[in-house]
Amino acid sequence: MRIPFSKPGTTISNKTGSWKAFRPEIDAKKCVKCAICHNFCPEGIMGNPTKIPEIDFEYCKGCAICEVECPVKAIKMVREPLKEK
Amino acid sequence: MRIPFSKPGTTISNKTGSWKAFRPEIDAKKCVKCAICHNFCPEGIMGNPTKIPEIDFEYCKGCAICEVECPVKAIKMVREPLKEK
Amino acid sequence: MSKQSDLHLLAPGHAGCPGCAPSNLLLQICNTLGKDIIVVNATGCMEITTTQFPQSAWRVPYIHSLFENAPAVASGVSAALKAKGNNHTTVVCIGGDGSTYDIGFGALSGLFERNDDVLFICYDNENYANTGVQKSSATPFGAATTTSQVGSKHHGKERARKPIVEIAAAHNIPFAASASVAFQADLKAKLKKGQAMKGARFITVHAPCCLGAGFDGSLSIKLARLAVQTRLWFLFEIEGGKLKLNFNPKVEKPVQEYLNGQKRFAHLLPPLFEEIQAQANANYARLLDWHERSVPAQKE
Amino acid sequence: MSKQSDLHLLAPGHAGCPGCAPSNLLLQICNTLGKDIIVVNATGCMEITTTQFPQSAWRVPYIHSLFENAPAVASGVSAALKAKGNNHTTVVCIGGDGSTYDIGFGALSGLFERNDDVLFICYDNENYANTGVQKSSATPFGAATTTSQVGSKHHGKERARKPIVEIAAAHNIPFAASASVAFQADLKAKLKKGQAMKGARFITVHAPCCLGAGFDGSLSIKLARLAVQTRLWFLFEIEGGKLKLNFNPKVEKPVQEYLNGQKRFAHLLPPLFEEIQAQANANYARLLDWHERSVPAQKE
Amino acid sequence: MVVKTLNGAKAVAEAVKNCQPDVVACYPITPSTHIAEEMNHYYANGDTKTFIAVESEFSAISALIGGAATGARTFTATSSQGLLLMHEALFNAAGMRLPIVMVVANRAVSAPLSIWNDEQDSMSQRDTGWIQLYCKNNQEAVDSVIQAFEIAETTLLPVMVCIDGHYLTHAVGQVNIPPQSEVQDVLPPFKPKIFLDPENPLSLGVYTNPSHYQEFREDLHNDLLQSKEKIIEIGKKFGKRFLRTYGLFEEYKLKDAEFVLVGLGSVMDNVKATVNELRNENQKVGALHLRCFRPFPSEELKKILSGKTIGVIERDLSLGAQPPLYTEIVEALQGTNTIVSSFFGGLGGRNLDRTAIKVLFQKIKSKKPLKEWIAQQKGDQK
Amino acid sequence: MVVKTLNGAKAVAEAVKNCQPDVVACYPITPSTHIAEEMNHYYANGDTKTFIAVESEFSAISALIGGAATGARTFTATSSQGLLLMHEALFNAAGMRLPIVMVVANRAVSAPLSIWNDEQDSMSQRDTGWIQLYCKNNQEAVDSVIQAFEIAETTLLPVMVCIDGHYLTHAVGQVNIPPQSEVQDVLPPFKPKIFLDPENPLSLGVYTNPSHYQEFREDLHNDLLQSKEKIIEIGKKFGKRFLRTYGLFEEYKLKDAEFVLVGLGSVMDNVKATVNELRNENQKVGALHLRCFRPFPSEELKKILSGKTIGVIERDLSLGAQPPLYTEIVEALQGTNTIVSSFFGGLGGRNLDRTAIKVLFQKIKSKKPLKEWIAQQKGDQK
Amino acid sequence: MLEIRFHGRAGQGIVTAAELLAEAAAMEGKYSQAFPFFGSEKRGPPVTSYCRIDSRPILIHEEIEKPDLVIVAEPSVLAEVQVDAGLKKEGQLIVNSSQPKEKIHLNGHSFSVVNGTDIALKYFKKPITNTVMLGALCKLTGIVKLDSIKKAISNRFPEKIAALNIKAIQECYDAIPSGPSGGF
Amino acid sequence: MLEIRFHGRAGQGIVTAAELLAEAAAMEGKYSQAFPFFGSEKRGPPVTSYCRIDSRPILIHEEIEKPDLVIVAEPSVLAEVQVDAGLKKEGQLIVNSSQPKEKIHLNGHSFSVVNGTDIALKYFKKPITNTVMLGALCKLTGIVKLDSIKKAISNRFPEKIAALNIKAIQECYDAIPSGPSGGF
Ligand SMILES: Cc1ncc(C[n+]2csc(CCOP(=O)(O)OP(=O)(O)O)c2C)c(N)n1
Ligand SMILES: Cc1ncc(C[n+]2csc(CCOP(=O)(O)OP(=O)(O)O)c2C)c(N)n1
Ligand code: SF4
Ligand code: SF4
Ligand code: SF4
Ligand code: SF4
Ligand code: SF4
Ligand code: SF4
Ligand SMILES: [Mg+2]
Ligand SMILES: [Mg+2]
Repeated sequence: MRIPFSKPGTTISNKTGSWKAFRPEIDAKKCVKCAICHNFCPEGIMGNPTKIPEIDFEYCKGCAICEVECPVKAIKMVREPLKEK
Repeated sequence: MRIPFSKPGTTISNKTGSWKAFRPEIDAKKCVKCAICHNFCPEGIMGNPTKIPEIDFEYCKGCAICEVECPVKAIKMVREPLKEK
Repeated sequence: MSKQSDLHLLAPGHAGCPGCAPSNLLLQICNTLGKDIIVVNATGCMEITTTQFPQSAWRVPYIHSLFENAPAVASGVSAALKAKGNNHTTVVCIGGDGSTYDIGFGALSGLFERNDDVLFICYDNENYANTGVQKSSATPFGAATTTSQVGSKHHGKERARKPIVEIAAAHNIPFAASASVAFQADLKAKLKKGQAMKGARFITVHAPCCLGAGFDGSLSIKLARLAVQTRLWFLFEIEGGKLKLNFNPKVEKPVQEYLNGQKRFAHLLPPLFEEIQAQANANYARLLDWHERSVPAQKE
Repeated sequence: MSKQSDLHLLAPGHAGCPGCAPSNLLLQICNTLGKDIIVVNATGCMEITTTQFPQSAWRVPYIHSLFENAPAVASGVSAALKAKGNNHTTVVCIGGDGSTYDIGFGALSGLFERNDDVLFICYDNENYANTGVQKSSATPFGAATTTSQVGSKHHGKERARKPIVEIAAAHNIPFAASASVAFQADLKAKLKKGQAMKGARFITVHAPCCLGAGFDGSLSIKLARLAVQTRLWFLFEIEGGKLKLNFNPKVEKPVQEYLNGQKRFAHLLPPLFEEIQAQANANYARLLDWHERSVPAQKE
Repeated sequence: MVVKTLNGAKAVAEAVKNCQPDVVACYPITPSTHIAEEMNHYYANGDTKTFIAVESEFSAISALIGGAATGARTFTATSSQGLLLMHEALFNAAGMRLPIVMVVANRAVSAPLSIWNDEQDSMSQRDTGWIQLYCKNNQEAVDSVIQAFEIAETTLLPVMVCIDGHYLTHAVGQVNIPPQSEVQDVLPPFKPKIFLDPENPLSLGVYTNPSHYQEFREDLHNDLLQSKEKIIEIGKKFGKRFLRTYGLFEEYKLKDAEFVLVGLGSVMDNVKATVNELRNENQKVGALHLRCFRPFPSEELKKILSGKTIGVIERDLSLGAQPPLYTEIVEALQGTNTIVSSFFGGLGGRNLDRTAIKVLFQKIKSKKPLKEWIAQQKGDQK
Repeated sequence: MVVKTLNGAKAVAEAVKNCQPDVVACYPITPSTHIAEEMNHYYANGDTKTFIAVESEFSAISALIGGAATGARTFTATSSQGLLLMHEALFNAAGMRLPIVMVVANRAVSAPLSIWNDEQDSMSQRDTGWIQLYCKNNQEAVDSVIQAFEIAETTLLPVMVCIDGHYLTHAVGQVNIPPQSEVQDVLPPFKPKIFLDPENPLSLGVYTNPSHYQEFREDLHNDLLQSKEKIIEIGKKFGKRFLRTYGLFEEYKLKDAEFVLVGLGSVMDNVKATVNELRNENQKVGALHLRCFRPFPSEELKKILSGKTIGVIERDLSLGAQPPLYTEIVEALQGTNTIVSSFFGGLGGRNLDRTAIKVLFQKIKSKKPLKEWIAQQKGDQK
Repeated sequence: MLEIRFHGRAGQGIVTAAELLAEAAAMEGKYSQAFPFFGSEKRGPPVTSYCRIDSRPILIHEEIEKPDLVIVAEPSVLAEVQVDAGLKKEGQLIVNSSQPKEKIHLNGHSFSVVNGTDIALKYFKKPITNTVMLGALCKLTGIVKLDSIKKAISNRFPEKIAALNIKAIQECYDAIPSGPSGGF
Repeated sequence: MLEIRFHGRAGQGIVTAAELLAEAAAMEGKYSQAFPFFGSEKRGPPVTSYCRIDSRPILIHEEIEKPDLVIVAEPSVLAEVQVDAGLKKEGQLIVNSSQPKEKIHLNGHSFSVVNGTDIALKYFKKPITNTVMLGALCKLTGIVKLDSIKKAISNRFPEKIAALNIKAIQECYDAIPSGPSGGF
């Protein structure tokens, strides 16, 4: 008896971080820990919102919302290094 | 090829006048030709609205709306004479 | 057109109950709108009583498809007329309250949104009459129907009527109005006005159902009138966000005068009368306020 | 809950586009409402991107049935909880604008009418994104989509957006509100408020779709903010007929600032900009007026 | 057990009430309406917990999808247009493995509109993955609906209990209705393992790509076929407790019968009555009432029908093709050299009485396979 | 005639545009969406007269009911859930004898949700009274949709043109699309006698009591069966003009074939390719593509298939029973001692390639009637 | 098996009459069946209902084409409906009418005439004769006992309405001089 | 029949690339077929598309399992997808990468490396390499002529965009030293 359901939170096995061509780089000195980037990231992967963002690059899709939204321009998108086999 | 449609106005073959147990009787002297009864009759069978009602009893269901609505009480419902075979 | 039975665009011999107000409404609609119309009708009493094969009471072109799709059928009729270059025929869509407020509301809302060229008329008899008197969203607060029964735990309909005209108007359609079968001049004016306009026009017409409400058919028109007088139904129209109250029931007439004669309200006790009176007055106040706010912009 | 990927009630690894604002909205919803919820979701981007077998991004109980029936499914969930004596779990129904404004609107209107205990949230991305960007009733005036194409005869969507909040409020539900993914405090407050209430509560949240509107994903939040600032989206709530404008875009910011970056508006010529500006200003005036009329009765 | 004199709609509703469904959502449509009304009656008096007066049948079935997914026992009733309107959601409910119980009061489908009985409505739902039980009379309706809850809840398949509109729903007669206290003896509470629960979050109703979809369909198909066993088991258990035993079908004077009419629904009571009359004339006739049309018991039917001369009688059709019950019986009996005739009609309330049935028995005696509309009956023309 | 390289959706839309429908109402659903989009494109450029962007498929088909009843040529396209949602209205449209043309881009049905191809969606509409034409490839889709308008409008029956989603709709290739000027040569204008017209008022969509309903169903059924002639006639006429002739089915190396796969839709092109390969190995294999599934051409099939060894291949099933195409073929061939096997699968986008088809040819050589799911293909698992 | 057909007008409770009879019969230990044959009609047109009574369980679900007894609860339907259609040769009719028996032409069948309408009008202010005619049926046929009908009425209706009906049928019962005319 | 598979990421125009190739082939009088294999994906995840080219009409509707040629339009998919799966022994790959050939491990198949991303970024400001890679395909395989691809692009895109794309593919074409490596 096969019931079509999925277990919670199991998308974490999709490493959607591979999608990105650019990745956000944070200038820790500039960051004022406002949590704005944390809150607007569509992936929810920037760590503890009271701290400087610690991005989980396994899932970061490189959308650059964090770069655009950071009020102090502490985030810059840089070309993603190629991981080829 | 049978298409499910009916021809217009063909319900006139249903003599719904047989439904009534009471029929409206009009006191021509009282009638002020206000057309109120004409307009409220659910069957639309009271003739020329500028004239004293001429009810088509073949269709009058005896609902007595005309009696209730007549402003001068020119209409009275009376027991329908029995038409048995 | 000399015989009485030939006088109207809706023939007698239909199967409406003696004293059926919706049947009378159909006559008023046809006579006001004239021959150059196409009627689209949803399943319901007015469909079943007028078009039992091989007969029909209608003397205008008429189509019935299903219970919930009349507005969409009407959109299609309207589009077909447009494609044929016909810009004179009025597409009139007629549904009961069950079809209009409930099962067909999704399609109606779609019609409104597209602003398709259809004059929609709801005959609001406040219940699913055709299937034997179940509650619809138009059934008034407190009324007993077979699906809002009175028992030891529940006592008739527990929600107020769905405010369909306001909802329609909130869609920003050109014309949304409420009328009553008892107020013929007002109704006729609204029908004519609606016919003259383009786009999606909506009129809901209170037309009591003697069978559904449990009163003698002779009282149908009288009760329709009383509903308006007791503020349980209002005559108004909304255009461009402006509301006009076409009849102002200034004097508070107790709601009991309307409720008392009807079996569906027979279980009501005084506290509920008061509740209903309060609702009536609040609705009146709300609409009057809207009316007054709208006045400066109104032509009359 | 230490790893970044474990932080939220919605896991990463879902298939939303880079920069998808609706995806961010889901996070905001889950985090604000907490664990004791049941999510009912209509077919659409947020369904397909989060629950591809054998995976799911959701860490709260979740059900998807069809595109058009989510409100009714939610009514059933709510009734089941009631039957089981559970009076703490919040039933949250989430639909896209296509589901909410269009195909599911009949069911939603039914839910409103019954005042079933459901918090309904629309993620309003202004198009049928999941099927590749067709018009919905939420698509703004002028926007090109694949079913409101720009050609020699027609030029994008020809009707204004369906005024869904006003329509919802006209149903007399306890709470109807409009929010934006860019205004988080306001959104959070509305979610919390809605969660604390009983009955049918409705919130529609503007959450731009970079793919559908044709702009870079990095700009999703910025454009959401601009929509509010240019009066093309409003933050407000309606309770008991009273409207509160939660953010007052006093200064007229030209609509172009919002429209210019988006491919769907690329065909627009100056007269249409003016038309859109006029619509924006009229909407602003209308809502502000309602707000001001409502003020005396408002707590704050 | 209490014998009552009441109509089928009321009898069924009382039985359902005695099963204590958690979520009931109904929309009126003739001839199922009285069931909805009775459910509202129980609700108004606090005898059931919920009654969602939905705005359409689509929402009725959808609410039950939500209810069942939340672990609730669920019920609705509908007919004809209402059932057709549910079509998409019927597939969905089965695919999601939600044990909803629905009574279908069978009625013709539009156009043209008719409120009268035939079985086009439920027969045209035969692909949707629902178990379908057909009842000959109101006693079977009451008993089947009680069994349906357990069948559904143990197989995680939705069950449609089909009863002929008007002929059964509107017919008053004597029915034994097991009271709630006795229903409890046979019907265990519904305790699903997979349901919407904040304590144990799961995601139901997922999307599948080509590598997964078919396996779900295979399982659903196989589980449906497997459910025959449960249907038999529960029918037996019911019989032990209430002395009325049910299975996949009922054989009536079949063993030694040469000529057999096979069908489903209330007409089969008429067929049984006809068999009685013809047996009095020493004719070797018999009947088979197919209670369980889905899953379709091919092998079982093959076993008992092979070699006899069969007439299939049905109140439905597949427009532009052979009627469904007949076609499936032919398939089941292929290779057995059994002669099978098809008789279809009785649509839209047309009477199928003993006189008509006798004609059919007469016809199959020719031992030629016939395919015929059942001829118009005298007295049909109202 | 212009050969273009484009996908099936666009090809079909262009063909439809060339037929100049008066009323088009569409709702998006993968994989039919591109057809709707193209129709909108033509509308945006003034090449067609209307495009109703309805709020649901139920309203799409309903708008066409209104349009066709007003004497307009009507068109829509849909798939899967959208088609299921139309179910009630499909019955209605056929019963009202409205010549609507609809393209179904076939796709699996939910639950679980899948956007991929199979034919469960349209096969489960087989009772609704619609003519159903299935297309092997995009050329057939284009040609069939043009013919569909005349078939519909002369028989007053709605026509569903079924094309496999993705496999056809999304596949780019070479297609001959008769331009509007040439379409006019074969497609006469639609001039119905019965339609909504203030000059000649009639009431359509009436209620019938038991003395009238069945006659309408009988006529509809018979007219559907009769429509085979029109389908053949129009297919021939088309062939005369465009050199591609169509009928109820296509026989492929059938005459001398001993082993034949019967099926419908795009898989039959693969079967033909396989037949070519096996014929090279001197195997006596053949194929029959059933273009016209409704009306079902029983007698015609019996004539040409009797005595051969048949495998029926289908991308659908009737849950809890035997699959529909197979079952109907068995019925058609009963009494002929033809061995018929059933192979079903390819659901939800599962590939059915020549390798898989060779296996089926291999299997039927055993001359035993088999009933099997088509085994999983290598490479299926994405 | 006894088969009884009722004629009346929609809205007059003709279906209820058949059901009450079936319930009364069941109370007396018999098997019974009652069902309507009418459809979309609301109020007004002629309608029919049926009742079967037997000492053995009733298997069939068929219309009654050859009734043993016909009750005509509404005089005006006589002009519209052939009320004796299919009536068995030895079958009977009970007709509600204010006319004398001579004026009623139902050739070939024995029938009784009861002026039910007057009694109904007296008690209900409306010509609703459904229950009244059951009083006549009891007296004229003895198919069921008057008490059983009364009990069935009490079970079904709210107290006040039941009481009124019981008075009305008693009056009708008493107004008929002779006892069962036999045959049932 | 030639069977070609394209790899890339959803949103990068991989389907368009296959279609343009099919159109170009058709312009040269061949028969062709192009189709996608992707579904609910929006932007980002790896996707695949297919193209068949033949001198005879193409009958089959099957996925391509044994391609003759594989185009990898997006370097990062190499880490996620086995791009040479099913590739015929004598089959080839054309891979977009900024890495030198040595760093790319595609054992057992001959492949060429093209730095398409840089060209794409130059012209489109985004790493959308779908058309660029067609330039490489023309140069390296000669399956179709560069002109045919250009014509297909002109037919499909608005003028400006077409012009930009044509420039880009020309640059890519020119950047590749050798002509067709043969075999096609
Ligand atoms: C899909 C569907 N559901 C239910 C019905 C049964 N039905 C027919 S008419 C009707 C009620 C109509 O109510 P309303 O629209 O208020 O019209 P009225 O009968 O009051 O005139 C119902 C429930 C139907 N025909 N189709
Ligand atoms: C009955 C039905 N019709 C159409 C579809 C196809 N469909 C799936 S999602 C969708 C669009 C969803 O739009 P919206 O609700 O705005 O959500 P979004 O995709 O924008 O997230 C459509 C048309 C469907 N699944 N079911
Ligand atoms: S680039 Fe986008 S996904 Fe990555 S951390 Fe920033 S906001 Fe999140
Ligand atoms: S938005 Fe900028 S400043 Fe604020 S937390 Fe993020 S990186 Fe730091
Ligand atoms: S009694 Fe009723 S039907 Fe007769 S004329 Fe008066 S209003 Fe009309
Ligand atoms: S309502 Fe009275 S006064 Fe007026 S026309 Fe009728 S009968 Fe005469
Ligand atoms: S039931 Fe009501 S609406 Fe229907 S015909 Fe009778 S009075 Fe009119
Ligand atoms: S298409 Fe739009 S809504 Fe859908 S995932 Fe992408 S950005 Fe989000
Ligand atoms: Mg109503
Ligand atoms: Mg959307």
